[in-house]
Amino acid sequence: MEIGLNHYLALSAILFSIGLVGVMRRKNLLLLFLATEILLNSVNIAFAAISHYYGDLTGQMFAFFVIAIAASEVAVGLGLLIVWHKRHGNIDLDTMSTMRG
Amino acid sequence: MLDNILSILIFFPALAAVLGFAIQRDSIRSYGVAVATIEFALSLLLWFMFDANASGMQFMETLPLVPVFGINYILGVDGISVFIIILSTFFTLIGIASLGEIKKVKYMIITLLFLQMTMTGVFAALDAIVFYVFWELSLVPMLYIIGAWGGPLRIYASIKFFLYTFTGSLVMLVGMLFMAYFYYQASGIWTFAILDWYRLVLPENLQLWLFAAFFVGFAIKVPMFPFHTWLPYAHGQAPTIGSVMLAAILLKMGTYAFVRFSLPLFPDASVFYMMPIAVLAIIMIIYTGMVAYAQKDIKQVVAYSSVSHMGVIILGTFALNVEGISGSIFLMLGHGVVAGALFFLVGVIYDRRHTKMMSEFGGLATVMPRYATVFGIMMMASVGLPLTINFVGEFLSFLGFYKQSHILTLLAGTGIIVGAIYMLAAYKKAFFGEVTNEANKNLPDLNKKELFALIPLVIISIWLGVYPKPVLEPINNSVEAIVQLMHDKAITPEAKSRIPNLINDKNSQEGAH
Amino acid sequence: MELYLYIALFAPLVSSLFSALFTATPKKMFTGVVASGLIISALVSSIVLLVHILNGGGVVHVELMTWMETGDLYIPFGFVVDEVSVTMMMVVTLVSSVVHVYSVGYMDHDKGFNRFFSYLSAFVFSMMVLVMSDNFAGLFIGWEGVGLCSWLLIGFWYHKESATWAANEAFIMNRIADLGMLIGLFLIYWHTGTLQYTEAFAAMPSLNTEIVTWIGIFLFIGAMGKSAQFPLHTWLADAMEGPTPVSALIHAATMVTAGVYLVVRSSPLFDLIPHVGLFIASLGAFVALFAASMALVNRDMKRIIAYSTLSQLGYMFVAAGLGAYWVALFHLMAHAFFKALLFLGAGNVMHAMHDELDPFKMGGLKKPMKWTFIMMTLASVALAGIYPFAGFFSKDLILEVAFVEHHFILYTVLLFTAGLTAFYSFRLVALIFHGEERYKLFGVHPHEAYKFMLIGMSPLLLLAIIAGSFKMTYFEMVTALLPATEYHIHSHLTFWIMTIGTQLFVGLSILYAYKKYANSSITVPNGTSKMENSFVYKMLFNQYYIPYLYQEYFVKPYRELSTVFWEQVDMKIVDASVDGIAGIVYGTGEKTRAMQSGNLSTMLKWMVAGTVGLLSLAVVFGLAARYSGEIKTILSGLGV
Amino acid sequence: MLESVNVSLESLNLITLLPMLIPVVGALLILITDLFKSGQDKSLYVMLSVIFLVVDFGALLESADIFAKNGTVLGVFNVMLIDGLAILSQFIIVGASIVFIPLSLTSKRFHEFSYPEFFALFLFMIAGFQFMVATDNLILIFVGLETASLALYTLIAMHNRDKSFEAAVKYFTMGALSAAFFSLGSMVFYALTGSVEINQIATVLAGNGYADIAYVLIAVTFMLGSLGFKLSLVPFHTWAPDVYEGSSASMAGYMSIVPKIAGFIVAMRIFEFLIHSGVVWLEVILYLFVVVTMTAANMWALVQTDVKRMLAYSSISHAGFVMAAILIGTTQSNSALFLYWVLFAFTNLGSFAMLWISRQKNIPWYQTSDHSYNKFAGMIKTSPVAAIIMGLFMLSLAGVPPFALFWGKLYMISSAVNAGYTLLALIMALNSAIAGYYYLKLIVYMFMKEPVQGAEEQVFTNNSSLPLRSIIGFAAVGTVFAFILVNPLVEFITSFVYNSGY
Repeated sequence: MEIGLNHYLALSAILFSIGLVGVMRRKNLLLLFLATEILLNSVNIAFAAISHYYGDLTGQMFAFFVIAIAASEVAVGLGLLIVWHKRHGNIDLDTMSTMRG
Repeated sequence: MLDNILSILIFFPALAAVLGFAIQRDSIRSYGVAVATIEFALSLLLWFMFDANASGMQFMETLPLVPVFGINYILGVDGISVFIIILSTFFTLIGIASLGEIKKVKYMIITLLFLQMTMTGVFAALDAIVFYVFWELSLVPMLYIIGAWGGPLRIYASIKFFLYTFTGSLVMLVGMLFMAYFYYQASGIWTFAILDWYRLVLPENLQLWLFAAFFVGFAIKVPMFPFHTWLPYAHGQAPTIGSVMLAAILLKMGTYAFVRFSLPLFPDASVFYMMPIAVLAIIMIIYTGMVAYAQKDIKQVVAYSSVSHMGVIILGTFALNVEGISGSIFLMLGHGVVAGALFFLVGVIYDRRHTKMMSEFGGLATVMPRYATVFGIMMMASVGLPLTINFVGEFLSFLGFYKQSHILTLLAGTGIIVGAIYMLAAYKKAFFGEVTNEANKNLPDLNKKELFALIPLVIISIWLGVYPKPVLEPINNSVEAIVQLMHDKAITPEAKSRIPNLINDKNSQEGAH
Repeated sequence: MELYLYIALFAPLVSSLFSALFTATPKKMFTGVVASGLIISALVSSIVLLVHILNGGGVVHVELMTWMETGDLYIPFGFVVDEVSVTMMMVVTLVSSVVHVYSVGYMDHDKGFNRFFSYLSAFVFSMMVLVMSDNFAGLFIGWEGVGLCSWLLIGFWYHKESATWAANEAFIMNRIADLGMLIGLFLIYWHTGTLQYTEAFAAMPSLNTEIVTWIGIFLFIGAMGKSAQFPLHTWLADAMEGPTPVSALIHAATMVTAGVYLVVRSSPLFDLIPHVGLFIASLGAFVALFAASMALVNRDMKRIIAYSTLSQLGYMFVAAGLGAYWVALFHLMAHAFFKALLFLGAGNVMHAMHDELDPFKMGGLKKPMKWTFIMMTLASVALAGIYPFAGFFSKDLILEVAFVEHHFILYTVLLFTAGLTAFYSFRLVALIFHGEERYKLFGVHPHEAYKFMLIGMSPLLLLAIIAGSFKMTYFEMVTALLPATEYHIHSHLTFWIMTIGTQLFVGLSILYAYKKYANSSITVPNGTSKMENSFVYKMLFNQYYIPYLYQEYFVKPYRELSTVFWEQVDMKIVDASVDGIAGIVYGTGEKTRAMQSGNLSTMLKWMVAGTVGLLSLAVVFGLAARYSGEIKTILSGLGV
Repeated sequence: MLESVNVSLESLNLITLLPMLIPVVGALLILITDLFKSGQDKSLYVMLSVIFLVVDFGALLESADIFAKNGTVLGVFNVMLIDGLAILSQFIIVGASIVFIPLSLTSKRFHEFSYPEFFALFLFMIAGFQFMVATDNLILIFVGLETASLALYTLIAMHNRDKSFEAAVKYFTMGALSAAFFSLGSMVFYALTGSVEINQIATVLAGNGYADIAYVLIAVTFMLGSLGFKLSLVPFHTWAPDVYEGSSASMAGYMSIVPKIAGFIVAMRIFEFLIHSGVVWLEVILYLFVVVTMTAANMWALVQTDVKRMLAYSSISHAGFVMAAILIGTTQSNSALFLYWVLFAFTNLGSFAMLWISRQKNIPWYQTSDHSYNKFAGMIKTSPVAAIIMGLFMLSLAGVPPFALFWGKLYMISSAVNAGYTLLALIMALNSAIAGYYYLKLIVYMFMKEPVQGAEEQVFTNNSSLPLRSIIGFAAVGTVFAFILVNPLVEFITSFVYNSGY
């Protein structure tokens, strides 16, 4: 069986769904960040595959930019996470609800 | 300078109000009276220069505002609006001059001057958007007056007043935008100028929708049944001066707008909706008249009586003939004077006793004979006794509507009975009988300041009842123009027959002679 | 002549305004004197005008200024002195002059002396406007004006609950009728294009009968209120709460006859609609009997006279309804004189008896009050219609009219009523002036009224006696304007039988009244006698329970309905629905704000849920689009 | 292997990059300045930022001039797209930034302003937004969006309170999810059309007659999710109130204006061609979004107890209102969007600045939060001028004429009317009425209630300084005299929007 575009896309979709579930279910901030990384990378797989399918570099360029942005996101995100941990001693989402209504 | 007299009338009080912030507290009353006197004098000058024989707009001013979108600052007065403007400046003057001892008097006077600006603006505006601007803006000073100087429920009352009217006006705004759009479609020009709109003949179904949209805005302002419930709260909570301005001028905006917008813009819709509106007007007259009878608070009696009288005005307006419309406009003035005076009078006793419950009074005629006399005169004017100002308006309004429907006029006419019932009952409770309440035994009679406010009102209400001509004639001329316009614009045969054709009538009469 | 017209019209106004200046000050004798003087000057002017008319000087017509002018409507302040209005002017100014003079004495001790004259003169002014106007609108001014003055004067003693209540009742009842009148005016205007008498009446014959009928009906409804015809009659008896001179002037001589005046004035109109006229006559006859019956048992001196007034008004309407306008007007005039006299006499008695009104508590007053006794007796004789007093000429004439016009039922009713009239009049006289001096039980020391009051009353006495002799002069004068129908019974025999029969019947009634009430065995009734417990007596005494019915079925329900409207409808439905809408908006916000839980997880879930929701909609739409190209039309059909 | 790339500088049209480069240079300069001499006063950085932004504004004027002469300009491998929308939105972005950044010059000291990084990030963020609007390439949009967002998260967090960290984390996490949605959406578009340029995508889709409508809808869905987050459409709005509350008032005000206009431009570019080609589904969905966002946000704003949070919800509602422009999609509505946003910028600048000057270090007992309503009770007594100005802003937000926002609403509702969206116009009007209540509530507190006992006198102007007062004065004048501005604005905006083909 040859691995075709649809397989990549399916993989991408599955990964994206896993990421979505992770985003919804995780209460730990760090794991939440991981889930968002999965989301972005699932898209990257699709971009690369489609790019290859079309024989066009645009998709891969997009994927590179996504990777770059994901990296900077992690930088900012971890920074926030560390500050939060410093002040509160935990990274639990449920403690983060002083503002509501 | 006199070419811009309307702009001066509008913005002079506003400017004076801004400058008023710099005045010391002790001098603010004199300042307010001075400004209001100048404003009143200017409005009298307006009357003096007004050409009573012309039917069209006078003192027109035009200034582009948002010309791309057809919004221009257009002002002008005709016989319909000029007197309401004078009435408003007059009430501002006597309102400020007779202001009792209240807290934050400086803010009150400044607010009243701003209110004056918006009132003049509404009645002088000949561009729908400019009209709307002043219309909405007038809510703000009133909101503040009720909310800051009112009774215990003042905040509820003021917010209700504001939101209710605001909601209605927004629907009206949508209607105005539609109107402009239809004009644009017909002519390719954006304009909000009312006089341009007058020339547009709309198909009947569009008229019906637009009429309804405008109606919501106007009806809430008037206020027509069943949109009237904000009024008792507003009056009940407002300080005396607030009620006076509200009843005397602000309510007239709604009925004025009917004459200025609804009738000439949508003649067919006016005919179509004539009967339903007349029914509402009759409900206003009778139902609110009865509700007024059930009141225990004398101010509420006057408040509900206002609604009842506004019903007569609406009825006259929708008579769609010269007699009825002239009458309704005259009644706007009449009711302004009379209701204003009655609210002043209620304020007088409230200042002394800090209650408005009729059960607290009784026998006031013995203690305060002058007060009782003035109240009695004004009550009789309110009841619509001939030779008082209200009779002329009521008589003409009913007379006009009788042409359209006998039965409905007969029903509406019961208003003169209902009106007598609640007014006389209230007067009896408050003024007749023995003085039973100790607190009433030594009440001082009217003082000079109060007489200053009331005597002119008494004089006006009798003078214009005996000799309404100087006012009625210009009104008549302008109304004739509007009725003729409506007749010419009307599409449906029913509208053509309901709205009289003045030119042909005159010709045929001359032919007959 | 115009000068006299203006004097007659405006002297009362000046008088009123002058007295009004002193309302807040203590009693000033000169207000009364000045007011009386001014009213007398109006009387003199009226006499001058009368002479002018009698000498064939022609109608005096002035137009003072425009009142209302809009559209096709034109109403001036126009005044006319013609044969009819001059008659009314005479009646009004004469009676009011007498009443003014009388009041100077009567109101002597009252705190509101000055105020009283102000009101009284204002009334005269309104009445003059009413009778002198040359158009319906001006008539309506006077019409409402007398209503106002009547309200002021009935409620003159405003500290009395009953007085203010009666004042309001009178005003409101009149308003009901005024509405009818107003509608009548509207009809006239829209069908003839004017409210001027001459032009409107000229246009009427060309109108279709149905419309004229409606005009007639509505105008008569107006007349019913002012002239207190059934069913709007209750206010008149209650109006006796006012000072007695007021009752004499307003509620006997002038204002209540305004309705008759209106019908007479509109004679060209009512001539066109004899069926309405017949109704008016029938109602008049009914009221004549109805009121007289209530007067039979009443125990309030003034109310008895008031019912008698009501009954006489019924007579006048019979005449007017049958087209004998001049007869109606003649009876109006004659009645004004003797009825005013009767009231003023009653006023003297009240003064003497310290405002006691129950004749059973009087008796034997003829000794201390000789002049009053004479005047009241003569006035009663006139009222009963004994020859040669005024009542004979005017009232018998009405009987003749009914007879000549072949309305025998009306005739019988009126004849019977004439007997009742004689009975209750002399029952009153007998109870007051004859028999035991029962007042002594109550410790009262009666005294005769001031001399000038009695002298003031004398012109009325004179006229009550001799007014009948002016009949022919009067007839010649008014028939210049009114239909000049003479009512002669063709057979001399019938005529004599009728006249003498009537006189005998009346005379017997008087004797019976004397026999029953002038003897010394009369005591103050205490509700135990057999007669007092009979059904008829009770019904009559309670005025056929009509005031009770009105109270129960109009006043109370009105009050209750008002309260329901306010508390239930206005507050709980109309207002509550407005607040309810606001409440729903606010409440929805309050309830759904929980969506913003502040928890990041929830927020993310909302975001995903939103996307998934959109996605599923997209899938549905996509599938639909694949299988049906129509989806666009369907969706756009939704009006999106 | 690769061919050598041959590009002439002419064709690159580097001038198109100039406006974005200026703030970048400015940011670098600030960082370099700090390298040489650290610990300088914040006023230096504020002024540097302002100078660069003013220069940026000048460059935009230049671009506007070019656009007016030559029409739309492409540059840098056709990635940059300088059309009317780009220019107008950049005017708003840069203009708003110029007036917002001096809000840092408070009389009280705040932690974040002592770092030059704050200002550098601020300028980077502006560059990011400028990129976002000045292109129709999804990649560049994505990059610009993320640049700006990441900078913004940091700026919020720099306020250095518990709540601001919480806000930053919330915003950040949801932003990450939104970024994922955006990239997924782009991916599907790319898969369908083989292009990431919006007009290219439009051409291809139109060419095959929307054969794969289901996939297009999936792409649109994710785009909506992402932009809905940025524009705070319900139910993607949940971050907004918390983030507004957690960040400083000046930053909150800024967030209510600038990021959203950038988002609107992107939404306009992506959605309008779809609506115009008759994707009814999108029309329905946008309709729903507009109505739900306006109404629901209004209802929530009604029940708030904190003014800033109320303003947050009100901003959501306003965004929903303006979203209607994209739904309607006529030249007039798109112009109305810009007009509305300019006027909204004035008013919101003013109202958030008012909150900002009343910021206290410690919250007194009678307040439940930084700006709870009863803090403003009786303000007319203690500081009448401030109360009146705040009242003006509230009236303007409520749409009471003749204040600024009324004209925006007028024009927007008129555009709905003219395009036949009668019901929508009515809903918009009625929502303005509902909104009236909560703006009035603040007015009621300020003008009609008595001050809380023991409240300190200067509470309302605690944080005021000359620059802040000047900005507020500027905003107030703009709000009151907006009617003078409206005509030139409408003319200018309409010509730009029309010439860009929208």
